[in-house]
Amino acid sequence: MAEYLFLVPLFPLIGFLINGLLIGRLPKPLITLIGCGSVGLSLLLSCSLFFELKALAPEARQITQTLFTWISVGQSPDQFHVSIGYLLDPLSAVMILVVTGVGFLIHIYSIGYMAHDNGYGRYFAYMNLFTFAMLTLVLADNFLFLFVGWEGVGLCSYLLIGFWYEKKSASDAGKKAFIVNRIGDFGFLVGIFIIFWSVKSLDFMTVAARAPEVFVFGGSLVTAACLMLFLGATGKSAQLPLYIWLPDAMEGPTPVSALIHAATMVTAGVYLLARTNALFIMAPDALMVVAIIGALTALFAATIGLAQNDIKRVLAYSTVSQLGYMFLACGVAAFTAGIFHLMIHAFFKALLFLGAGSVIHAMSNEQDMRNMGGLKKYLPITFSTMFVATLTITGIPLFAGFFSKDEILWKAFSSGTNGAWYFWLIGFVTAGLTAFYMFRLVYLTFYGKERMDSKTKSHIHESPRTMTVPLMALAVLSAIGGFIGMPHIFGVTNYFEEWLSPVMSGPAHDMAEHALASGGHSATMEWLLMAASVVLVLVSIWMAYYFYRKNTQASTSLAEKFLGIKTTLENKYYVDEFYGAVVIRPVIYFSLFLWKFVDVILIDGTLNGLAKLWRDVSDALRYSQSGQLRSYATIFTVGVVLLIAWIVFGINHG
Amino acid sequence: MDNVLLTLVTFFPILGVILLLFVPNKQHDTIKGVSLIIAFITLLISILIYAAFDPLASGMQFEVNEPWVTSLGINYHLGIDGISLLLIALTTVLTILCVLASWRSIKHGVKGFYISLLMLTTGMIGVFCSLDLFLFYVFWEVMLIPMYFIIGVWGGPRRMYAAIKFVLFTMFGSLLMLVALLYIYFQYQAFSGEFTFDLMKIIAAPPLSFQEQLWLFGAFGLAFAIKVPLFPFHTWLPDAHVQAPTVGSVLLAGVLLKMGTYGFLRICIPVFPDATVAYLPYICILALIAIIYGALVSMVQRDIKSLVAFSSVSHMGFVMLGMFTLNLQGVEGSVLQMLNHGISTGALFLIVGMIYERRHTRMIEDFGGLAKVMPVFATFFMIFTLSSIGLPLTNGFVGEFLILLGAYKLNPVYAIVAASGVILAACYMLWMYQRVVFGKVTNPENQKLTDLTGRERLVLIPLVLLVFWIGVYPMPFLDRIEPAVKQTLTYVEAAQVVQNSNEFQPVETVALEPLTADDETEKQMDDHR
Amino acid sequence: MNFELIIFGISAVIAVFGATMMIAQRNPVASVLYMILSLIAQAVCYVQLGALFLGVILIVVYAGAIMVLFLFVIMLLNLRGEEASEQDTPAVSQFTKYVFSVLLTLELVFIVKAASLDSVATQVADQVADGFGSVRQVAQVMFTNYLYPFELTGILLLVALVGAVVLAKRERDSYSSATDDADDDRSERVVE
Amino acid sequence: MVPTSAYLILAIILFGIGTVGVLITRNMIVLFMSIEIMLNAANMVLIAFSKALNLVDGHVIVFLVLTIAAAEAAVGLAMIVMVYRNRETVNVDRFSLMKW
Repeated sequence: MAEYLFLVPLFPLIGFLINGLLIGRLPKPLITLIGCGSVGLSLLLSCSLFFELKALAPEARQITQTLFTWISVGQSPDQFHVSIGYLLDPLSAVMILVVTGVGFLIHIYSIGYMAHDNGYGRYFAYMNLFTFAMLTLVLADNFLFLFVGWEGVGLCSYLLIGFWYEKKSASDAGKKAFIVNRIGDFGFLVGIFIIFWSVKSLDFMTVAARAPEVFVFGGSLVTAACLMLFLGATGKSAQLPLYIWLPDAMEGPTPVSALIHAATMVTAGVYLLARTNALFIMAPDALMVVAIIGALTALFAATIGLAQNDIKRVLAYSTVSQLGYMFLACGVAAFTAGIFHLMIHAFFKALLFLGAGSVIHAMSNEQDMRNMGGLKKYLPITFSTMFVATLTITGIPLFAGFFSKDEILWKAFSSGTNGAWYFWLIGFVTAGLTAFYMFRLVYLTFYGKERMDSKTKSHIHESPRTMTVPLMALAVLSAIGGFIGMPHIFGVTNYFEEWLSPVMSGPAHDMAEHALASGGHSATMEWLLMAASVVLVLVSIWMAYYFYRKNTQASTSLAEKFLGIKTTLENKYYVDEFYGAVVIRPVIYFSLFLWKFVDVILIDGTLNGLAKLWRDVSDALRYSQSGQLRSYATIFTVGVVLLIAWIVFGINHG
Repeated sequence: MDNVLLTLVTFFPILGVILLLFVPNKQHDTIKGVSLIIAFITLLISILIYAAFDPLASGMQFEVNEPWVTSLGINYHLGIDGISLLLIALTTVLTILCVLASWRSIKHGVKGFYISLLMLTTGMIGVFCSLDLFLFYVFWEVMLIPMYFIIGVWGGPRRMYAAIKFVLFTMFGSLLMLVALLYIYFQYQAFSGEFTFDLMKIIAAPPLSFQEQLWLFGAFGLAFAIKVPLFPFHTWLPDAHVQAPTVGSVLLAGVLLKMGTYGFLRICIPVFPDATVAYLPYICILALIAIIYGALVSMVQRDIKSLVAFSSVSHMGFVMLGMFTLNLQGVEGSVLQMLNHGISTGALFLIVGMIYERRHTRMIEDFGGLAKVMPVFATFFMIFTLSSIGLPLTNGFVGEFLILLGAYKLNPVYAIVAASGVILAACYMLWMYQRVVFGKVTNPENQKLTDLTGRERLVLIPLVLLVFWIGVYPMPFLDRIEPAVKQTLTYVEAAQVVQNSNEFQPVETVALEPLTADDETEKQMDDHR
Repeated sequence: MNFELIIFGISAVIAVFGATMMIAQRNPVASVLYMILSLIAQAVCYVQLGALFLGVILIVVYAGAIMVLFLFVIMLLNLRGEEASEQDTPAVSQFTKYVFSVLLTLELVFIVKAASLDSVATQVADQVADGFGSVRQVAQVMFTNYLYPFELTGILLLVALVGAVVLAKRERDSYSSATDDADDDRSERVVE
Repeated sequence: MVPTSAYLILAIILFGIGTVGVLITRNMIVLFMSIEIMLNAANMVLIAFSKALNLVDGHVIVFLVLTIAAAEAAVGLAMIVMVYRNRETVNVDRFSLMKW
């Protein structure tokens, strides 16, 4: 089975090629079959590969497959050699299951959601291309090939955000996403350079194995490499300060938001950190930066989420915030917790987005929550599944999100790093905010007065089966998915941690353990913190209930009281405007200056000026050609006289 | 057989010129047909050369060395290594595509146009395979004339200005080159008693004194830098590109610019190794400026063609940077990038030409929403745009990545600055693409545009295939480049070693600074804690 | 003072006088007549130098034929004296012309003096053979050593003859087109 | 006995006068004649040296020069006639079309 590893990404690629090259020539059912079928095949293959991997001894859980040499330059020891090769280990196995699993469900969902769109074939082609790129990303066995997938998903994100290209805001958002991602990719590239010239290899295995020999623990080189990789991750995973593209990315079709901007692509940064944990563990300073950025992003995005009215934007900021959690986990060296949350988040956030899509679908493309309300009775399945997801994300005990989030909070608290307590506190506050804005969303959308106009109202209908079935599947996953990774204090095995432990160990980890003192906190403390967060979540839910259900006046009066804060939040802290004024406009003006002044006036002006000077000189000289025979003769004579004088006198006496 | 091939590929287009002379002016189809056949046969010959080329051998292959003007020591010396091989292949491929692309767009003076085109081809191929400096110079100048006519006769409204600017810039450089050439010629004679322009012999001779090298490198370097074009000698390029007909732009960007970088690689680096090392930081900095400058300026262009032209400045900056990293990764990436730039920028110019034929405007603001009316066009455009900004699995990525990798070894700062050019590339290309292709069709004239015809698709498809071939499986190309690059680098390595051990001369220490600084910082970084 | 010297003196003075008067005259007919005077004086010098044949030729061909041709042309065109010089050449420029002509003359004289030819030349000159410069002797050299140039000169004359005929022939077409070319210049004249 | 240099100086003076004539006269015909004077001055030098060196070759050359002068006069005068026909003047100052 292992020799078919390359087929996992290849199926979607074939799907893309067929759908892409024969665009507009295939009947719809065939497009659907190819689009969904290819991902379905990948899913099946992934499952069987997963079981194959599981059958191996934990230390031997690695399947590699090298297809061919991609780039090879020079020879040892400076040889740069990169191949197209795949690596299946516990980490990538989790990832391909998430990608193909959630991806498959979303493909199915799209059949219903995109049914009436003109670009049906194009949509499935792009989606397949995305799946291919994402699978390449998670299965790559070296940095550069991972980068292929990394940029590939960026491209698909660009294409899919701008799917409705006739809308200017859509194509703007796509472009913005691509360019902001490029800034991150720049960091990634530099990180690759540092790693290559230090380790002389880009292979994950080799790098992980050789890192302790090559790098000094905590040395500036490895820190620089990690920070650069992290810059890449902030771009892709929408962390401060590069998160700005993600909310705009909601211009794309909703299933796209679910797949790319919630479940898979945006988590690539977390995956990258987990993949390179051997390096990060050697750079505590870099980890500290990761944790700080993660924590700040979580809080920052959550506050913005409080005041958004667009249903998808709330979810977008929620995604940014949740990604902040994952980075926080990675930052305190709890990579497993990060990946666990990544997986759970993929379930519930995909579910939320798909649910939101279902709502939007029902509401005739209305996205503003202020025009919704009371949808509970019209959309029973959508409501119940979304409610499950909301419970999960807020961290109601026994739902999956509870386990994954509390794991992160506890790891943050118990890690030996400086300021661990602050990290916990920020995560804790964010959890409260999350509960508030999520229930705000639920109350505004599904409860209360029906604020939509009558025309829209008459069209409201529950979505077709193709859309609701994926919702239900995801709801099940997000409800019970957490049981595979329950914390130790519950007295059960943490299967997830055990599964990933081969990846999260190695010489670098030994070295790090040696260097860092572990936090070592008691189980009582863990119970206490867990209880605290549950209480906070419940309080927040009650507040949401109070403001948006029971006493809607209170929310408006509160908003009026803190008008400044409200507008600031609604305008997302004016970050876009800030970037526009500080980065984009100066660059444009500077470019104009370079073009209009340096190029046209300075360089060309100088040259044209020189040319003009010569022309003027020639122009002046021209008049000596008077056409007067006698003046020529005179000049000739003068010349002869002088010449003879020079010959006769000059030579004799000179 | 083998040694005839180079002569054949070089002069076969001339045969076409002679044939065309006998075709009456009015018979346009015959003229085009003859040109197409000639271009096709030239392509076949170059494919034959490619197939017969031994990728493992490091020296020159297919060498021909016959006396030409014996009294002056001028030889008819041709030969190619992997670098020239790829550039010749690029030239022949682009030539046939150009013949196809100009099928409808050239309306007057058809005969003269194709004669110019074929002559240009001979000049270009000749430059890439001549190993005699005099022959090199002859071909270098030969290609100038047809290009002058192509821009000056079949160009846009300001064609005379552009054509003259192009010729004057190039002439200025090449005359300096001629002087330097003669200096070398006489120096070699003084050293060995033999008059020769043979590049191989000159390289094999002991290098000139350091001062001489500085001057001569300056003269050659200026000629090549103008051709590349390196900032601040680039201002002829946008004018020439914008005014030239599509085919002119394609060949200008695709091949002519490469002659500059090729010259650096073939002549400057091997013949003046010490000067190369001494000038290295300055050239790298100019290259970096070109990268950033070209990118920024293209961002604010209103004409698609001049945008692509300025992006060429940026891309050629990458090529220069890679070349002067003087390590295998950088130089190989640079050679590959020459090829890539020829393919993707050439293709972009073709694309612009196709849309220009339909709308007779190239202003970005005149377009919008083309994806709706011309989906196939939009797709091709997208592919080349992505290739131009170096998306992985397209050709641009491999070259750029290797260049940056090499640059990082030379000096991390160079790599970081250059890599930021990659971000800017995405900005200007995507912004332009968005304004041209996306959005609603606002201009009614765009409503009735027809999508690409079969002929136009035929022109673009080979380029698309090349884009992905080099992007996915570049090894066939890299394998051929590697021995040649290794050979070139051996000439400089000695110089670097000498300069490392000998720090008396002030200029050398300046040159050395970044290298040592780099080593030191790396050491410091490792030693830290 | 011997006889030869006196004759030379007189003929030299006449030659210079004739030449000077020739350029000083306004009337071209007078110029031609002074020119003939100068030529005859020069012919005397030729004879003195033993070039009897050439002296005769000078008078017959030059003074007789060529100068008459000049005269003929002047008469044919009915040229009066120079038009009153409407745009006088600036005095400075006029002065320069004289100064440099004189300078040229002085330079050449200086060269002749500096070369001090006389001592050498007089010795040789005494030994001049009897028949020197006679028709026979000149002809002998001309038709042996210089036959080729002589024949070429003949062809040149022929060409000149044809050329002169072609040029001077009045052709209707070329006449009208030529006047067109000169239009702007003529309008200038009308204004004046 | 007249020294050779006397003839030479006479020739030089004639040449000088010819030069002045060329430079100052406006009349094309007079200008032409000034040139003839210069030509004759050169002839005089040739003949003088012929005698001084006792070589008759100089005479031959003078003869050829005279022939050429005749040819020149014929063509030159034909041109003057032609020019006059077109422009109705022989003033050289009028002929300044070949300027800038």
